[in-house]
Amino acid sequence: MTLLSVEDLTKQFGGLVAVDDLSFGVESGEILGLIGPNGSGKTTVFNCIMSIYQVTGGTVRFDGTDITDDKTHEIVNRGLSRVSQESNPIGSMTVRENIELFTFPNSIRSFDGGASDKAIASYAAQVDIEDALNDDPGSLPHADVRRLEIAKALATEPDLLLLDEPFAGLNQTEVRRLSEQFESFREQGITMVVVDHNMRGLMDLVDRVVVLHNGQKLASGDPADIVGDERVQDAYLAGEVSAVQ
Amino acid sequence: MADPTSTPSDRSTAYTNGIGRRSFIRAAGASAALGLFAGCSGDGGGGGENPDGGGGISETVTIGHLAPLNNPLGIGSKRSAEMAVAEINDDGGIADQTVELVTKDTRASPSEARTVAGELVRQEEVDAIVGTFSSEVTQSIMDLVSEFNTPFLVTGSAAPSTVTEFVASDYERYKNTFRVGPVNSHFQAEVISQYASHLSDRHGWNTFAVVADDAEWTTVFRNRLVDLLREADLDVPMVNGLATDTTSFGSVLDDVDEVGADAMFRFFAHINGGPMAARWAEGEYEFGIEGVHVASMLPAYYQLTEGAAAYETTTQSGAAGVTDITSKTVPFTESYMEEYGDADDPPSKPMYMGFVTYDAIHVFKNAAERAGTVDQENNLDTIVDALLQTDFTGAAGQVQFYGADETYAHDLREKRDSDGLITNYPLTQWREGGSLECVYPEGLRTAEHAAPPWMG
Amino acid sequence: MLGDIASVIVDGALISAVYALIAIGFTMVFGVGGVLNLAHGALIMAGAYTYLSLVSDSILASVTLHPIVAFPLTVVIVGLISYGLYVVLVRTIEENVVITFLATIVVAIAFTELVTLVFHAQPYQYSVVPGVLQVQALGTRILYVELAAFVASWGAMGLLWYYVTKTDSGRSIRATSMSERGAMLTGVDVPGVRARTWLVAGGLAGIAGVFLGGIGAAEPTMWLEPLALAFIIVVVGGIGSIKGSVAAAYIVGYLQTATGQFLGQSVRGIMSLVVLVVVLLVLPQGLYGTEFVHE
Amino acid sequence: MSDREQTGRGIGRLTGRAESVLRDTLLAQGAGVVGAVGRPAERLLWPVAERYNRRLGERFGEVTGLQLLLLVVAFGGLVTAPLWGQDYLRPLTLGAVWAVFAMGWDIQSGYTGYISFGHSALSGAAGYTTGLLVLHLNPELSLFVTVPLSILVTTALGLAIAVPSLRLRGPYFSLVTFVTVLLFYRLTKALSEWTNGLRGIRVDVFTYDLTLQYYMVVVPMLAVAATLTYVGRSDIGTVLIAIRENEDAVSAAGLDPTKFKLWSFVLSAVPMGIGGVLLAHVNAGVDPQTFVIVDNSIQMIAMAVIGGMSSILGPLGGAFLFVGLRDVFLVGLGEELRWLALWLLVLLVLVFARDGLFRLLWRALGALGGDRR
Repeated sequence: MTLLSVEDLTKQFGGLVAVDDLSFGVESGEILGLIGPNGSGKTTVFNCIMSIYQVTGGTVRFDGTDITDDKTHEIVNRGLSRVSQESNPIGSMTVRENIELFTFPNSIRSFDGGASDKAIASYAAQVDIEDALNDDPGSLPHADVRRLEIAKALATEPDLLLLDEPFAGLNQTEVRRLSEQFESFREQGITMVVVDHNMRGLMDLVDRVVVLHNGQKLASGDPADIVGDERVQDAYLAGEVSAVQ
Repeated sequence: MADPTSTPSDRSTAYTNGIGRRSFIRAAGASAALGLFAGCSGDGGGGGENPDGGGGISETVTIGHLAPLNNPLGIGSKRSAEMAVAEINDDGGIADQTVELVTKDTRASPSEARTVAGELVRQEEVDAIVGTFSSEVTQSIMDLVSEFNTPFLVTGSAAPSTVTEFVASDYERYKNTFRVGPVNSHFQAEVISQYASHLSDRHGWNTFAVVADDAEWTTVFRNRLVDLLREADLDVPMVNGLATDTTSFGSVLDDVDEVGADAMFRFFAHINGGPMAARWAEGEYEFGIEGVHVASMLPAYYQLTEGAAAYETTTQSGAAGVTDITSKTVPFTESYMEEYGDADDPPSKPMYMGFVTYDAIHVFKNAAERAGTVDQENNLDTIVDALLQTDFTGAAGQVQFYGADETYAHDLREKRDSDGLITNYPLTQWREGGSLECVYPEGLRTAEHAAPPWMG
Repeated sequence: MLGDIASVIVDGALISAVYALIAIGFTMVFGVGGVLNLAHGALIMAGAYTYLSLVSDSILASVTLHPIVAFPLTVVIVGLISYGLYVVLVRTIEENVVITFLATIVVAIAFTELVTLVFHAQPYQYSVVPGVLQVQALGTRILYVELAAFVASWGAMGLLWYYVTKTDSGRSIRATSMSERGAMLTGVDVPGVRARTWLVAGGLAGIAGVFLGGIGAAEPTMWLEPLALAFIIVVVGGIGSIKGSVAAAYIVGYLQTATGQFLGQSVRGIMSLVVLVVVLLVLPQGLYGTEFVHE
Repeated sequence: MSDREQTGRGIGRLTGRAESVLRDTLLAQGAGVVGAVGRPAERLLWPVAERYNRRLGERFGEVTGLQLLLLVVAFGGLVTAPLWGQDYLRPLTLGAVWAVFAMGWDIQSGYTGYISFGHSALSGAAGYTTGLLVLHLNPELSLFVTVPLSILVTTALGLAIAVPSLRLRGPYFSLVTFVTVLLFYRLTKALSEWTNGLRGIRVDVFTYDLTLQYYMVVVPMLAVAATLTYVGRSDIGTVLIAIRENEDAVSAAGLDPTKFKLWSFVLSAVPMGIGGVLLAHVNAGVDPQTFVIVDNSIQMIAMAVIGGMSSILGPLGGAFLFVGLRDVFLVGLGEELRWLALWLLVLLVLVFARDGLFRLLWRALGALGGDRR
C-alpha cells in the first residue's frame, strides 16, 4: 500500500526551480532513501510535504488524503513527522519537557494532557537518551541533541517519519547504532524516508532509493542498482565539483 | 458649548448618598482613635490637633495646592501659593493660626490628580484645596473632595461645565467648589468679541478667522464667539480646528491669507503656536494674530521664539502683572520676580494661574475668618456662606462669586464697565524687544494695540 | 483650489524629504542588525537640542557658533551618540530581539525625561536659515529653512547613495543588509558594519533633527511624531529597503499634506495610520520589503 | 575609524563580561550572606513546603521552603495591608490594578514573545464600556451587568486586534498593536460627543472606604494571579513559551500556533477587562490619559520586565515595585528625576537581569534550598 505519494511536485523560489515535476511514492513499512548531491532539492521536498513551503504545483497525498494545502500541525497530527536537519530544542526546558511538548494534544482546553513520564521515558529510550531526561538540552553532546530531535518526532506517534540527514556529524559507531534503531522503528510499524547526500551510509539501511538531481528525479530503484548507475555517479561528481568551485 | 440643561441632573442621583458618606468618615475616625490601625502614622496635622470639631479654628490650618509641576504655569502657581501663605503667616495667620501649605503634583493627569487629592484630604486632612490647571483634572477630583466636604477653590481651568454640570446641577453635593479665576470661557468668548469690535474701531479690521485646538475647551470659541462676531456685523469666513499635535502651519496661514482675514483668532493650549508666529513674521502675512495662546503667556516666550512673538496677543488673567489691575497686581508681580526672577526654573513671573492662586488663598483666609471655622466636616455651610460673601481685591482683580441659584453658581463674577464690557480678562501684546503691553480693556491699557508694521 | 493643489505639491515635496531621511536611518539599522531602534526619535531630538545649544546664547552662554559650523558639528555629535548607544548598550543585548526592542524604547523615554530635566518643558525656537520665499502664484510662502531642509536631505541621501554603492565601507553595509551570512563569508567585519551603520543613521537623524527643530521648535515631545511616521514609512516601504523608504516617505508625506488640506487638519494624523493598517493587512512585506511574515 | 571600533568592541566585550561577573558576584554574595541564615531556615521550612508540593505542586509548581515562605509573606502582606499600610492604600490599590494589567500582558506578550503595545487599548475598552453604559444607558446599572459586558467587549476587541495582527511576526505585530492604541486614543477624542473627550466619563467609585476598596481590588487580583499562574504552569503556558522560543517546533509538534496565540490573547484580554473595570471604579472615571495612552502599555511592559517576563508572579511583583517607586519611594526626586530613575532601573534590569528581579530572587531562594526540584 502506498502511504505517501508525491505527484508532479514543483517548487519555485522566484525564478529558481528547486523541485521540478517530481513524483514518487512511499510504500507502507519500507525505508526509502532520498538522496542527491547538495542543493538537489531534498530538503525542499520535505518542506513541501510538511507545508513549511507552499508548493508551486503538484499534489501530496498521505494515506490517500490530499494534504498539499494542510497546515504543518495538521499534517503532523495525521501521522507524518519530520526530523529536521537543524537541531533546535528549547533551551529553557529540560529534555523531558522538550519531548513532552510533542505529546500535547492540539487543544487549548488541555491544561494537563501530555504523555506520562513513563511514555516520555520510553520515547527517549528508543534513542538511548533516557538518562538525560532531566538535563538541559544545551548541556548535551551533539549526538544526543540529534537523538532528542528524533525522540521528539517519535513522541508525535508518527506512521511516517521524514528524517533529514540523520547521520550528519555522527561517528561510525553512532551511525551504526542509529541505523539499528531505525530498524526497530520499522518493526514497530513506522515507515521512513531518509534524506542524505551520502549514498554509501544508506545502502544497508534502505529498501529503495530515489535519486534527486537539480530538483528532478534522476533514478530510482534498488540500492545496489543505483550505486552502479552511471548517471548518478556523474551527478555526484558534478555536484562535488560545483561544491568545490 | 456645554449645555447646562442636559443630563447631569439624572446622572448625579447616584451620588447623593450623603448619610452613608458621613457615617463612614465617622467610623474611620473612630477606628483610628481606637488604635485599630496600629501603623497609622499621625503626621501631617492629623486628628490629634483637631480634638473633636468644636467649631473653632485649631492650631494650624492646612491648605492643599494642586498643580501640574511639569508645566511652568503650575510652578508659577506653586510659588505664588507659597508667597500668599508666607504673607498670611507674617500677618498673624488665619485667625491667629499658622497656615501650612502642601503642594502636590497632578502631572496634568486626572488619575494622578485623584491620587494626590486623596492624599490631601485623607492623610494631610487639609482644610481647603486650591489649584488645578485643566478642566479634566478639576472635574476628576470634584467627587472626591466633595465627599470630604473640603472647600475647593479652582484657579486654573475655565470650562463652564465645572460649575454648570456640578455646582449648579447638584448644589448640595458640590457646594464646596468655587472658581476664583479665570472667568469662564462663556465670558471669555464675549471678551474676545468685544475686543474684535475694538480692533475694528481702531484698525478697521472687520474680517476674522477662527483657528482652534481641536479640543473641547475651544468649542465655545468655535460656536458662541463666531455667533457674537457675526452679531456685531463682523465677517468670519473661516473656522478651523487643528489637531492638538499640529506642528506645521504653512497651509493654515495660507488659508487665513486666502480668505482675506484682517486678524486670526487662534485658541491654542495644546498646540504650540510659536513656530506659527515665526512663519507669520518671516512671511509677513497681512493679518494680526490674536486670541488665547497658553505658550504665549510664558514670560520667556519672546526669547524662546527668538523674537518672532512680536505683535501677537493673548488673553491672560493678571495681565502678566504689567498693569495696575488693582493696587496689588504690580507689587505682587514685583515681589515674585524678586524671589524667582533669576531662578533656574521658569517661570520668572507668576503667570495667570499664579495670580489666581495667590488670590484664592487670600480669599479662603478671609472667608475662614468670617466664618470663624475651618472645620468643614461639621461647618461646611458656614464656610460656604462666608465664601459667598467674598468681595476681595486680589492681584488679578476683584473677586466675587455668583450665588447658589444662578446659572454659574460659585463661579467668578465677570466685571463689567459702564458700557457692559467685561474688564477682568485682559489681553497683552508682545512688542519688539520683548516688552509686554496690556492692550485691552481700555481701563487697564498700557499701550494701544499695534498692528504688525508690515501690514498696510 | 488650484492654489491648494499646488501648495500640497510643494509642501509635500519639502517635508517628505525630511521624513525619508529619518526613515532611511531607521531602516538601515534594522537592515544590518535586525534591531528596531525605537530610540531613533530620541536621536532626532538630540539633533535639535545639540544645534540649539551650539547656536543659541540662551543655553550655553559661552558657546555660540555660526550655523555653518554648528550644523556639521551637530551631525557628527548625534552620529557619535548613536554610535555610543550601539556600542555601549545595544551590542550587549542585540542577540535577543525582544530585549533590544524594549531597551531602545526605554532609552527613548528616559532621554525625554533627561531633556525635560535639563531644558524644561518649554519649546525653544531657533533659526537655521532665516528668510522666506514668496510664491505669489501659489498663494503660499516657503521658508528658506524648508528649502534648506529639502536640499540638505536630498544631498545627504545622495551622499549616502554614493557611500553604499561606490565605497568599500559602504558596500559592506549593503552586503550585510542583504545577507549577513554571505557578508561574513566574504570577510566583512559584520560587527564593525553594524556600528558604522548606527553612526550613519545617527548622523541622518541629526540632520533631520536640526531642521525639524528649525521649522517647528525643540521640545521634549518632538520625537514621537517623527518616530511614528518613520515607523509607518518603513513598513509601507518594506523594512530594510532604502528605496522603499524614500518612495513611502513621499507617499505618506503627500497623503498627510493632502488630507490636512482637503479633509481638515484635525484628521491629518489618522489617515496615515489607516493606510498603515491597510498595507500591513494587504501587503505585509511593504512595497520593497523582504517577507517578514509567515505563510 | 577602525581604532574607535576596536575600542568600541572592547567596551562591548567589557560590558558583556561585566554583566556576567556582576550577576555571578551578586548571586554568590547573596548566597553567602543569606546562606548562613537561609539554609537553616530552609531546613526548618522544608517539611511544610513538601506538604504543599504534594497537594498543590502539581498545579502551581513545586517550591522550596524559602520560596514558600516568600509566597506566604507576600500573600500575608497583601491581605493585611490595611493594618500596616493605611497611608499607602491608594498606591497599593493602584499597584494591585496594575498588577492585573501586567499579568494580563505577560500571559500574552511575555509568554509568546509577541510584544504588544496595545494592551492599554484593551484596558481602555473595558473602562469605556463601563463608562459608556453608565453615561448613556443607565447610571444605576448594576455591576453585575457592567462588569461582564465590559470584559466581553474587551475580549471581543482583543480578538479583533489579534486575528489580523497575529499573522504578522515580531516587530510588525508590535507595530500594529502600537497603531491600534494611537487609533483608539484618537477615537476617544474624535467621538468626544460620546466619550467626553479628554474629560472622560465619570463612574461611581466602589466606595470611599479605602480599606474596603483595597480589598475589592486585591481579591480579584489574587484570583487573576492564581488562575494565570495555573495556566502559565500548565501545558498551555509551555506551548506559549515554545511559541516564543521556536514557533516552527510548535507546528512540528502537531500544535496549531495560531490557535494558541489567539487563546493567549483571550487569556490576556479577560484580565485586562477585569483590571479596566477595577481601574474605572477606583478612579471614579475613565479618560484617555488614565486608560488609553501608549505610555500605559509601556508601563505595563516595564512592570513585567522588572519582575520577570513569562512568570506571572514576577510581573505582579514588578507592578507593586514600579508603582511603589513611582508613587511613594521616588516621589521626593521630583517629576523628571523620578521618571529618569525609574526608566534607568528598567534599562538596567533589561541589560543585566533580563529574567527580572523577582525571578532572580526566586532562583536565589531556590538555590538555598538545594536542588530538590
